[in-house]
Amino acid sequence: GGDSEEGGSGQLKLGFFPNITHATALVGVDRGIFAKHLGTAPQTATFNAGPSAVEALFAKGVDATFIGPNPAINAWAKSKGQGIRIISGAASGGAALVVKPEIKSVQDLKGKKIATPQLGNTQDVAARSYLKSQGLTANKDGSGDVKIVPQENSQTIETFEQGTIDGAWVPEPFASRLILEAGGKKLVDEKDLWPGGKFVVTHLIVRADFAEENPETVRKLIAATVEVTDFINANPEEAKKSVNNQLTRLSGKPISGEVLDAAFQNITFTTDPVASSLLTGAKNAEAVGLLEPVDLNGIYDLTLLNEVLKAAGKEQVQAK
Amino acid sequence: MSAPTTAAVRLEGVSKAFGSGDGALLALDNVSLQVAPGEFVCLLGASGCGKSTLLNLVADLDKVSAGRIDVGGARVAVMFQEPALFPWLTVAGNVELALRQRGVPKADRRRRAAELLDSMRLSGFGRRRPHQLSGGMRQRVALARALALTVDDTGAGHTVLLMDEPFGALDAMTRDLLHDEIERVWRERGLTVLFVTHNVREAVRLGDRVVLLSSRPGRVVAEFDVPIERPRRIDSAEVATLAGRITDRLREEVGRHGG
Amino acid sequence: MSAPTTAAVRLEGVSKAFGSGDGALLALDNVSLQVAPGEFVCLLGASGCGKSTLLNLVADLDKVSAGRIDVGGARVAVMFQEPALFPWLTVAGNVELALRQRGVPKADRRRRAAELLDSMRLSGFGRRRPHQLSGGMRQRVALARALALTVDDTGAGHTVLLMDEPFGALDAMTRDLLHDEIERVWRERGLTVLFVTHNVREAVRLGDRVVLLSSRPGRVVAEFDVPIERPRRIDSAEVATLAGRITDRLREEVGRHGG
Amino acid sequence: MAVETRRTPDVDRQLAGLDALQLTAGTRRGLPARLWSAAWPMLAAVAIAVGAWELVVLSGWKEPWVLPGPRQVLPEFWRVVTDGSFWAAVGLTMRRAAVGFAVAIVIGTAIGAVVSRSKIARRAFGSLITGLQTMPSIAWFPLAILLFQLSESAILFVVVLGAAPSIANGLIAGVDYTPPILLRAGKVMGLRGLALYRHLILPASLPSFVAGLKQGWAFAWRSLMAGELLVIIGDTQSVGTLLHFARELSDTERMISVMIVILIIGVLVDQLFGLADRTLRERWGVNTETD
Amino acid sequence: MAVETRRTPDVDRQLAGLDALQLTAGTRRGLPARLWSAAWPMLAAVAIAVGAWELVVLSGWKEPWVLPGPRQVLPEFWRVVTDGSFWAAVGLTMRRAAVGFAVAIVIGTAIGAVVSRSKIARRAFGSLITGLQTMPSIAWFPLAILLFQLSESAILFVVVLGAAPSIANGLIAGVDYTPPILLRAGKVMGLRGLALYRHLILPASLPSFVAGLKQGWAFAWRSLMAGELLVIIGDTQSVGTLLHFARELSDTERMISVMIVILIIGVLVDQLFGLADRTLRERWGVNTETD
Ligand SMILES: Nc1ncnc2c1ncn2[C@@H]1O[C@H](COP(=O)(O)OP(=O)(O)OP(=O)(O)O)[C@@H](O)[C@H]1O
Ligand SMILES: Nc1ncnc2c1ncn2[C@@H]1O[C@H](COP(=O)(O)OP(=O)(O)OP(=O)(O)O)[C@@H](O)[C@H]1O
Ligand SMILES: [Mg+2]
Ligand SMILES: [Mg+2]
Repeated sequence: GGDSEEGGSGQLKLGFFPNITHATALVGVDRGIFAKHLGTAPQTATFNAGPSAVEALFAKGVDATFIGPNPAINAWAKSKGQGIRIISGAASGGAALVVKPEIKSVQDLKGKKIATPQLGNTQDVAARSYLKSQGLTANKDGSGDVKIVPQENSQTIETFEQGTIDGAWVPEPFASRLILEAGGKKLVDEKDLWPGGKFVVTHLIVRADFAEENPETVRKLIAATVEVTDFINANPEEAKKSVNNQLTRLSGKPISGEVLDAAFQNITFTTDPVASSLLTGAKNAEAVGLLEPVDLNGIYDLTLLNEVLKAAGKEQVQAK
Repeated sequence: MSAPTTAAVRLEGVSKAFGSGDGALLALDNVSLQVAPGEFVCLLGASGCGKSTLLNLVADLDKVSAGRIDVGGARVAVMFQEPALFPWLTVAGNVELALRQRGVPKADRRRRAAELLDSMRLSGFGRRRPHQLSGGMRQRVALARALALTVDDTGAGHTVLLMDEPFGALDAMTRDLLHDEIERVWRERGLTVLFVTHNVREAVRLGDRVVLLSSRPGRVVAEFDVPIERPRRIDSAEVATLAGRITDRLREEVGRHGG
Repeated sequence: MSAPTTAAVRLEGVSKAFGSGDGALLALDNVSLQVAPGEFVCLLGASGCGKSTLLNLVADLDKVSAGRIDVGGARVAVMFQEPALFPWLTVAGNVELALRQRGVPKADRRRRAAELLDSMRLSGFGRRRPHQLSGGMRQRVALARALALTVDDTGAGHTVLLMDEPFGALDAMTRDLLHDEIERVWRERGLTVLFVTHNVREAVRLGDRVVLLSSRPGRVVAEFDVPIERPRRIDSAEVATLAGRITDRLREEVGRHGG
Repeated sequence: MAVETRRTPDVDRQLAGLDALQLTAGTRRGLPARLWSAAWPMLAAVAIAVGAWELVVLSGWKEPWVLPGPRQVLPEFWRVVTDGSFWAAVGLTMRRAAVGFAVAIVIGTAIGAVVSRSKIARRAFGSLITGLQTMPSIAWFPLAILLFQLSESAILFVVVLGAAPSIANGLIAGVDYTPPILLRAGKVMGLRGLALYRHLILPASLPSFVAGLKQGWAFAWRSLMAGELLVIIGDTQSVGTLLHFARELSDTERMISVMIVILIIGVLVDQLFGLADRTLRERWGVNTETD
Repeated sequence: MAVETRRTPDVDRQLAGLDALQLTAGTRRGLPARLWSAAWPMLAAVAIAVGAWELVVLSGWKEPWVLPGPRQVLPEFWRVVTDGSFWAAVGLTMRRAAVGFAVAIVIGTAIGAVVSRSKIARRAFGSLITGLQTMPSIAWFPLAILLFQLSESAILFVVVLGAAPSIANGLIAGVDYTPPILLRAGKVMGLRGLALYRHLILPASLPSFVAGLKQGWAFAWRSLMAGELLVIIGDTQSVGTLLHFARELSDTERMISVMIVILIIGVLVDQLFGLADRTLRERWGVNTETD
């Protein structure tokens, strides 16, 4: 079906994940902020993983979606820079190395097993470069001083509870859940490794051709995102309620308040996409041999965002 | 019309071999046979001599290894040695399906199937399934089905009826009754019949001609015309005499091959 | 010893009904029969009168609806009306499996199976599969298998052999030879035989006694002792005479039920 | 004489009464008794399984939050099944399964029919069918989204691709093992084309076809569980998402509850297939002689 | 007289020579010719599929990075299959599949044997088998990890749970449709217990059993593709992870390449099953009369 162009003038099709790091989307939908800016409520689609979101974007099933840094880079690389644009940030921070309480220092990790979400993703790269900086080897093939086992985050909770792994470098809410539900201890907060404590965890991407054809819609979407972000930062309690509201409707069960609080504590909601962290992360990954060299020049298109921010009298953001 | 051009079934130098190489088996060797339209021919021969094979070839269910078979566009109805009933249909359903295939309108099928089953002394069994019947009853259903296939309401043409030991599992009394029935149908419909049996008297009782096949490989070794007038009785002296003669010839044949 | 206590097979008031309610069918009604050890009893009756049913009951393959059956711990070998060969085994394999079940050591099986097949005039067919045989040949393999089941190398006891129309698909010559073979095995092994056939002469040729069943439901209506001395010939006058008497009685019976 | 023959077998009718007598110790028992005799072994199996589970938990082998016992799970199970939204989720999933399965039956049967009867088609596609069957659902996701965007059709597509090969394979196996004598009988009767299928090949293949349907259902259901995660349209819940989120939230009690529901649905559907199967066997006279 | 009967059939022997003559126009052709006649329909099907695909791509329906054409994919396919590490991945997966399938055969056959012959076991477990089959692999992951931690055994566990029910169901269906007359023959021959299985029930059920194996293989393979994500040790690759990561990286060319490999493996394995099947049918004399 190629008639999805109609959606450009009419209803925007917006994707996101049922996940705390996507709180911007959850709150925006719950409180009708997107609808307010766009004129009609966006048609939403919920994904469980980056690839589906990218596939849907390419298939014109959605026009814009909140997504993590890795899938965005992949989509950019695969479409040779023609498929997508990052138009705004959404969340930053919120990843940590959580370990068993008996592990007191990084050096204690020698001979232990720690999990990461996926070979070559942000946390995986962060873990490897950090360990390297601490003089510990963690090879791609799972050998070395520290054994890194990539596995799904929900599985990480299971294996950590069972003692099969000794730690995990994971994003929120899994970091908080490992601490609160499985008795883990935060050994490293990823924040501490980045300049200004900021690194991208969620941002908003849009299909390139859609952006070209519907600049007005995209501007409205960005304006809504800015408003939601402000709202979350101004009213965290209400935002949490909205998040839980949406999660319950999707998963049938609310997330525990404790976890929500802890996760919110660690995540910063900001429209700044923290472009530098994306670019540095990609370079690090290339350095460890986990990413084929890719030219990310032009992946950001922040002109509209900066216009909106300027109009609201806020600080503008960088695409570098 | 000369006989060669009017034959309803014509076999010319037909051979049939199964398998190849070491395990090959020559079932029929250079068999030539002609059956005139409306003729009733009985085939006799030892067990395993190739009678069923011959019927299968005529029915075009197998390919000859050599030679030619011609039924001149006639329709072929077959009753196999095994009942080969469709287990998912009732007894009546089996017969009705055959009637359907011969263009009998739906409204008539039930009645005509019941008639056929009646004539096989199977009334009251129409709604049972094949597996609920005795061996002989199943054979009679198969016969009813074969007779249903000789029905020709559209007048489309001649039918050749092939029957492979249709009465093998029947008691003498039932068999005698069915002999009459078969004869009646044959006459009424002007069928050409090729009939395999092991019972020499039966062959004489029914056939216009009796053809003798030798044992492996099957060859036509003798033919007997049956000059006895119809209606015949299987226990009549004439039948017994001719049957005796044929039996002697048959015994000789089987003996030759080391009986 | 009085007869009642030494019977090898004893049926007392046996009834068998199939199904229930409207579609019920009474196949056997109050049948009582005793077969002495070593006796050769032939069962005659119209098609569908319950002969196979009776054999199945004796072989303990079906349960009686009423009455009692006792074979006194004897082993039962059965030849069914259909060949019932195992299609995944060769012809010889089918016979060898039966021999195996009767404790014949592996080394002997091949030889003895070949002997049995030879005696059925099937030499050279041991390595073929059942589907490569003709109908009559399959029946002979089934017979060979049934005879294999009467082998008793361990001397474990008496064997009752049940045969359901074993020669239905055979020509007269082959049948005559097999009559001799069956008689020989029966004598040598002291078997008790219950033999179903539609051929009255055959029954007289083989049996010590001929039992007549009526049509649905099956009841024992007459018994004939066969006083003719062995060896008998099927075409002898004595056999013909007694067979004629029995046939008349049978015809009467079938006629009564509306033939 | 043919007329004479028509008299005999009415005797049977008169016997019906007699039979009824003969059958006093017959096979029919009351419905409750039959239900009970069908149900108790399963109930016993369930009871034993639950007992063993509780024992393992009591043994303290694993912490209760890792392996919850029946006493934790059953209340959760009760909470789950008494929740209206849960039944909406089950309803949605069942609807998808039914539609997908129906489409798969049509497509699978058509493919099976074509492939089984043509040597060329069989050589061309025969092995591809099993090849496609081994393809995990995830491999179809991009194509599903590409073709159908984010619609129910995308999920349906994955389900059909999962189930149709089994159904086709079942039919092909059935056709292959149709006794040749029946095929010959059909040929002699002049059965050809569609009539051949309707009157001979399909009924002859039914047992194997039913087995194929059963497998196809299992494939359909599994593909559906994965496919339901492909995209969540609106904020609808389905069994697939319930299972997924229960695992995401490490909510083992809830996860086991959903598994129990899946198992129950599977068992119920199998009972339906079992019914079809028994009816078939009854009719064909293929009754196993189990003790 | 019995002695006399032993003379006859040697005539057959003498006929062998004659037969050979009769069979000059026989059925055996050279191996190349037979291979070719088996291969061309499949090659034609592949060629048509690839052609259609290229046409769709040329039509410009989707951007090339969304739907790459054969001209993009085939070079990538070539790169993939000429890469040594790829074959290591395939080897690892095949090893897992083979081991899992073997274990599933043993377990499935045992369960099928027990369930098919005992009425009580059938009532207790019969429907559970299909129930288990419908359970998606993901439902077993927590249990697999619980029992086997992060070891190969965990993957094996998921594979076996996927395949064993199909195999059991195949056997059960085969037993159910064993012709009763053969069961009776077996009973008369005194076949009991293990001998009954070895000599009668298993061979009689073989066709259905092979069909069950085929389905079981498909289930095993699908479960394996999911299960291989369970335990990823460093960067050891397997077909499952290759497929997963190709999708994660939105690398459609690579994903299609892996799918082609999966398809080829599936087709090859199906050829093996097909061989078993044809041998069976040959032996049993159940040859379909396809044109
Ligand atoms: N499909 C087959 N494959 C191999 N050999 C076969 C096949 N069908 C028949 N034969 C052989 O051909 C010969 C003739 O068989 P056929 O069935 O025609 O005999 P018949 O005369 O009908 O015997 P019967 O009176 O026993 O039915 C037999 O030796 C048999 O073994
Ligand atoms: N499984 C069954 N279910 C229902 N009815 C049956 C079943 N088996 C046999 N019958 C019926 O029982 C009666 C006797 O059958 P049986 O097979 O014993 O006859 P038979 O004497 O062996 O006949 P034949 O000489 O034709 O083989 C028949 O009327 C048949 O319809
Ligand atoms: Mg024959
Ligand atoms: Mg009988």
